[in-house]
Amino acid sequence: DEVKIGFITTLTTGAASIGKDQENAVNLALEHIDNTMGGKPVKLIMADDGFKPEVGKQATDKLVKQDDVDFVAGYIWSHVLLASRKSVLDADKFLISANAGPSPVAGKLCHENFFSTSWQNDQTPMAMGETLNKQGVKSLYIMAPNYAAGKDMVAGVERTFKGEIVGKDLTKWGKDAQLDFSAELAKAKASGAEGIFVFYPGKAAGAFIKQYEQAGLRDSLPLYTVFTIDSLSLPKLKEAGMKSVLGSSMTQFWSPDLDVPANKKFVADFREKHGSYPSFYAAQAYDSIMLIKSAVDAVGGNLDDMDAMRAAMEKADFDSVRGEFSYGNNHMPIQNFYSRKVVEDADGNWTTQIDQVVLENHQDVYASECKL
Amino acid sequence: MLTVEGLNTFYGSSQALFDMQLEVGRGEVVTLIGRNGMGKTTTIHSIMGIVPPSSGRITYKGVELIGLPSYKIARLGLGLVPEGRQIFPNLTVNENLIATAANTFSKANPWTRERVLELFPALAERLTSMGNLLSGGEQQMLALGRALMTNPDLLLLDDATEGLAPLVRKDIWTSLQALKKAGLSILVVDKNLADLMKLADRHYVIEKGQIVWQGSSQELRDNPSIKDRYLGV
Amino acid sequence: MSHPILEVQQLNKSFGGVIATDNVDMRVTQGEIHALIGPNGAGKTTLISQLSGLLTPDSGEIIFQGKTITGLPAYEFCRAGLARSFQITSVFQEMSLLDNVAMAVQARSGHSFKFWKNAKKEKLLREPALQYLEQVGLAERCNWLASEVSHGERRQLEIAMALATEPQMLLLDEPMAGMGREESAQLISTLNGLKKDKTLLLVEHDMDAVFALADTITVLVYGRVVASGEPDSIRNNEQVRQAYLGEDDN
Amino acid sequence: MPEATIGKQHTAVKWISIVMITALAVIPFGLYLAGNAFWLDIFTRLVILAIAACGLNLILGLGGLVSFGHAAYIGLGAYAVGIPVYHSTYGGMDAIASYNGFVHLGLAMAVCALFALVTGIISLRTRGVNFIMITMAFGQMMFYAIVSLETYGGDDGLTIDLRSEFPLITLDNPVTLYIVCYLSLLALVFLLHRISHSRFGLILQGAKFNEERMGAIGVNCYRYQLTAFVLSGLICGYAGFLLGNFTTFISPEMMDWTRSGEIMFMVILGGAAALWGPVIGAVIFIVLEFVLSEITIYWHLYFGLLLIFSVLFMRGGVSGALSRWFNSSRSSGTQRQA
Amino acid sequence: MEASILVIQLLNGLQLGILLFLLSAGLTLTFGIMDFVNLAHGALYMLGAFFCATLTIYTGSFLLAVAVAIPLTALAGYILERLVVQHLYHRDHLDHVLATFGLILCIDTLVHLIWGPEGIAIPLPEILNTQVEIFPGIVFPTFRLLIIGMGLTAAAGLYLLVNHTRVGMLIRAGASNRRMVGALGVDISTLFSGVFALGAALAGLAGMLIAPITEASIGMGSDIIITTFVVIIIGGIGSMKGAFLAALIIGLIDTFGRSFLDDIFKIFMSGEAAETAAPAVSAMLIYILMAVILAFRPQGLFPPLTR
Ligand SMILES: Nc1ncnc2c1ncn2[C@@H]1O[C@H](COP(=O)(O)OP(=O)(O)OP(=O)(O)O)[C@@H](O)[C@H]1O
Ligand SMILES: Nc1ncnc2c1ncn2[C@@H]1O[C@H](COP(=O)(O)OP(=O)(O)OP(=O)(O)O)[C@@H](O)[C@H]1O
Ligand SMILES: [Mg+2]
Ligand SMILES: [Mg+2]
Repeated sequence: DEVKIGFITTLTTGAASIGKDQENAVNLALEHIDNTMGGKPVKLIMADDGFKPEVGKQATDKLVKQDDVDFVAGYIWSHVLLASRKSVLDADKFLISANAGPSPVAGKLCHENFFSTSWQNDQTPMAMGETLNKQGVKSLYIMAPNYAAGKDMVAGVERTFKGEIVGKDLTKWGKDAQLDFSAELAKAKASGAEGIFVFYPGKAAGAFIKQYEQAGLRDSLPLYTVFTIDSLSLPKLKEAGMKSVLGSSMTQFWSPDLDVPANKKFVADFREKHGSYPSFYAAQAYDSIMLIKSAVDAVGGNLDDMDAMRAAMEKADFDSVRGEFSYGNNHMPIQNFYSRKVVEDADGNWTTQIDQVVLENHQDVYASECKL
Repeated sequence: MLTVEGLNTFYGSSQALFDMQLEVGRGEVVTLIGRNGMGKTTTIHSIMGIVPPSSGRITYKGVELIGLPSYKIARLGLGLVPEGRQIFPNLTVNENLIATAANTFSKANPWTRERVLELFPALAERLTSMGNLLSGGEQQMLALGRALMTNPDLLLLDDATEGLAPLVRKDIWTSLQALKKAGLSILVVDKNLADLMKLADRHYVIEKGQIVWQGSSQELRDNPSIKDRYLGV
Repeated sequence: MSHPILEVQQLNKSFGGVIATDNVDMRVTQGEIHALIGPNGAGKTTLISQLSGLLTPDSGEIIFQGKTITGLPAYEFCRAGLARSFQITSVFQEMSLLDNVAMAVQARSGHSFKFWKNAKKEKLLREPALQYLEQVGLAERCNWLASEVSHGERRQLEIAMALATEPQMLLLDEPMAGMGREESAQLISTLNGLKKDKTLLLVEHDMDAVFALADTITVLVYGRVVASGEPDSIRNNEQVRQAYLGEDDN
Repeated sequence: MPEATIGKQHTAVKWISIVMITALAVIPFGLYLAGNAFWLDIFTRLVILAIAACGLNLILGLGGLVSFGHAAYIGLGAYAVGIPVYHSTYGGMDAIASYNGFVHLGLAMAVCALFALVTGIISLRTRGVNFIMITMAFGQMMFYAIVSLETYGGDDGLTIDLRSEFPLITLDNPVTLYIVCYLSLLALVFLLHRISHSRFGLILQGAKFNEERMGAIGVNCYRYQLTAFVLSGLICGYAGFLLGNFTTFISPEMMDWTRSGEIMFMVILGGAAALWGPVIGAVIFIVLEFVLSEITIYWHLYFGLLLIFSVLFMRGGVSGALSRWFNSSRSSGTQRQA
Repeated sequence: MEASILVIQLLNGLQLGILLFLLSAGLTLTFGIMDFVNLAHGALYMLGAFFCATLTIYTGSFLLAVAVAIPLTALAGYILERLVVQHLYHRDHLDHVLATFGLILCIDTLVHLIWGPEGIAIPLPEILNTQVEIFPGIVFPTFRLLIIGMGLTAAAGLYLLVNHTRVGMLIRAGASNRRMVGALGVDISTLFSGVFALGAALAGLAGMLIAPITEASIGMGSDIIITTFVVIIIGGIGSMKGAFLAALIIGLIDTFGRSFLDDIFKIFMSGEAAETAAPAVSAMLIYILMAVILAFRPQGLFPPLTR
């Protein structure tokens, strides 16, 4: 008799580095808890979504129907989460998002068995809007990929940023995504903005930063990002000598240098094991295991007692790497958001450092649409 | 020069050639005649290595041809004018002529583009046309010219006068006569018996994949029953 | 009782600099065999292609059975009763000989928006098809694939397909080319037999065949009609002898 | 002797049909009854994709028209379920808001027919690779058009909260759904069988082999090809309708060109020349994909190698190889007598 | 101000076009001329990028890396040709598609196994990592100028090779009738292997030039392959000139669409609507372009004189 956890992430395609980071974090978390929850051994089943909603859904179906897991966690991508959520929830299992936070699951599609250890998409860019206000930026150029999350990010910044938006480009995304931004950068430069805000996840990040550097915009057009520069991309950027990211600003709910005991242990052990800083994806994945453990511990391993487990999770009563936080009615975290800067650490590695808190105990705006 | 012995060739499981034999001597003009579908083209394709024979021997200047890829066979000095012209549609006339041109044996008076155009003045006016835009007859001339430009020792003509105007056909027989004088060997498949008899030294009559008769022009002329039985003349 | 079934007026066609059809006027009388000869590249195939709708003339008129059909798509020419064979064999290589001809029969028999009935078992298609194959001497081989028969046999198939569309007029582009002597002879007699109810326009370099068959001969040189008339007058026409036939015999 | 070949192909086809019909009926239910519910899902998906592949094969196999945009029809069919359901759940667009399956099906057919007609009229002007690419272009346009529909989730996709409702049957039951898909496939294959031997089918094949010749015997191929194109779009739209009801989640992703590619691969892998080819292809494709991906996350390597080997050593796809095998094992006997 | 951005966008469009041309040039050789539908062309582009990235990091010099990586990619192409492609020339296009799709899967996975999933960024030498002022007020990244230069050189070389050398004629001849070329004494299979390797080298070169701008990453080939096909279809299959012009047209239209479409749309619709419509349309732009061109010229813009 064991606690079965299915974890869906991306293990193939170019996005597999994210999946790998999450997998490492999950394994570290299991190691930290001696692979037991509520006195029972944990059985972890990792599954690949291939970066495609249909594949993700099929993998989820298999976890639910064939492997009969108790919890399904993971999900990097919004569309994979949205495609799979019904399968999990209809089967009366817990679903824990370790990254994706599209607005429907926080609002009208919220569900009692759904929890998030990450954030709602809009929150991070809203924090960025505040950061820009605090830094006195008056005019801004915006670039993001033209898809749901990209538009969410843009909407988030626009919601809080008080200055003028002098230009905006939504670039092609998907299979034949645009990775050459020369035309947009030329426009941005000509626009005379005081800063540029971008959201480019995955491999587009490296591409953007390089072209930003090659276009020589570091001094004239300071860079503000969300979900673009992280511990996965920084080592590569360093290798390629992209010095222009040093000093650029971003926002996040967490940072490797966050001064919380659980985080210190997580980051130190992760670095020791894998030689690099964990990414925020890893942090969220680590927390998702801890959240599950808090629930299973609370019922002493009696996995049939869904209500008690749910109640336990709603308390968010575990040592999160982000420190104290609580759950809103929609089971999305209410937490702090920080502004961070890219710096070089003592050993010469590039990492991020917390600047200040920009949003305190922030709750997403969709919570009110949730009927829970 | 060319000896074919005991050749058997199949298309899938159906046999097209049965124990085929023939010989072409140096400087000789030999014909292969027979009705439609009797295996003339198959014989020529077997020699050129285009259709692999299943058994038999083909030797050319002492070299065994069976098993060699066709480009190696061609380089030994065999020049093919294929049935149905098969010129390169996406090359101009000029390119069709020079693309595969060669003079492997460094002949003294090699065929050049100029000589070919002299033989077929009609082509000279079409040098920059794409091959597939030529008229049927022009294509046929081009196919002949193309083969000559590889400067072969043995020319294989498979219905090379198909679709040519009488006048041009006559010119071709004349120039073949000249080529023969110059020492070229020729194996020719054609239906114009009268012309063939003037040009050729020996004839092979093929029926259902087998040689059923062979002999000189005179013997053929004297043997109306052969003509009647196998050639429908 | 002879009136023209096909009339060509002032037809012109050029490709870039090449004038392939140069102001051609021609009349083909109902029921005759009309031969079209001329040196290679004279524009015979080009003319046939215009008469069968595969090429559109630059200017001029094609009048068939009193109707102007210039500019219509190829299939309309065929529907009007003009069928052609191709100089460079054009058949359905992947189909059996019988299916090839049956296809032509089917095309003749009206529209084919029939989705259910098995056409390969339709007697209405099979039987006539077999007959046409017999006519050209291919009946024995009716189940062979077109790609598996010899070049000459494919030429015969070409004719059978043209016949199967039951045209009033047949345009034959070098039907004898590639055929053996016996086959040619057989074709000559077939064509002679058709003469009763079909009009034929025949392009051919085989002068034996031309003089054996033709009622009228038109000679084309460089796209232009240089002579037209009875076989004998053509045979003796000095210009034709020089440009085409060659000086001496036939 | 070629006469005999045709006869033998018939036996091969017959055997393959029988094997396929029974396998598709027995295996999933067997596994389902053995408590392996997930395999029923796999087979449902497989049968739906087989329907789409058969639809594509109507123009690809018979007509030689390789469409690279057929995923668009699957997507349209699925959205024809998703959008009415969305509106009847959340309001708006009263004209189409409905849970009724007939409305969904009708909408799917109408939209697919229209899209096929409009794009077919233009695409059929081209041939060969240009046809492949222009159909793909139209598919991609539809893809980006759906992506930009934010109401329906954009690229995040749309959850279908309730399946199409029909009198008497409920698609919510996975077994019922499978039976519906299975019977649809059988009916479709039979229909295609008839079409391929009909006059219409012969014309399509003639146009594939030699279009110029068709014109010269008096056939206007364009009309027939356009009809086939629309029919094929309808079949894929129907597959989309089923797929929407099966996955209950739809996204533009399912209309992407790679999806069109996958359907095409199923057809080629199974063999475009044979009636059951696309079905065999779909079975192999889906089952291999599932089994291999269970074994290793690097399954693409083995999958790729299998594809390459199948092309190199099995001409005409699996069905081609099978019927050749049938032929040779039969004809070695007859050869001796001859 | 307005004029200078126009000039810069022109240069950007030109550079994108040239890069597309390098990719499509290789494809024109293998697909347009040899008539082999090579979906794996993109995989060779990716291999080029990865070879170059590794070598740059290993040798410390980008240019040296390119010099070594080009023959290396050609070799990879040659091996593929010998192992797989060679056996498929006489098959129909669908077989090509399926087999080369298999190749893509294999190569992508092998790259994943060898280099890991995250991709590699290529550092550029200082001189290339700068900007030049071409005209007063018009500053352009040096490296992108280099791309334009390389592309034009390759274009000229290829044009000469294909249209004015015997090798070019033989490739074209071999594509239309392999058997006949063989029967006329030319070793066509060696020739084709060589051409395939050349096509691979060109694809690889494109990958090496793009990698410092984006990065070497898995799947970069499949992302670009469709655009590449669009280029050669618009240009007219088999025409080097067509590929070149179509690449430039697409590069320019794409760049200008991205830069100015929203402003144009704002003239006749609300700002809000323009903001959603412009990116959607600019994403579809090349497909719309292709559909329109094919609707009016089914053979593409500059089809070679025969089909
Ligand atoms: N590709 C093929 N597949 C199967 N059978 C073939 C093939 N090519 C030729 N044949 C058969 O082989 C026999 C000989 O054909 P071949 O082409 O050699 O005849 P031929 O003497 O050249 O006739 P023709 O004068 O008509 O050109 C014929 O019966 C033909 O049906
Ligand atoms: N599509 C085309 N483009 C350019 N030139 C062409 C085209 N078609 C034919 N020609 C040229 O037009 C002329 C007439 O060609 P056509 O095929 O009509 O000749 P023909 O009289 O049938 O000759 P043959 O007896 O050799 O078959 C030729 O010189 C040919 O090169
Ligand atoms: Mg022959
Ligand atoms: Mg002609």
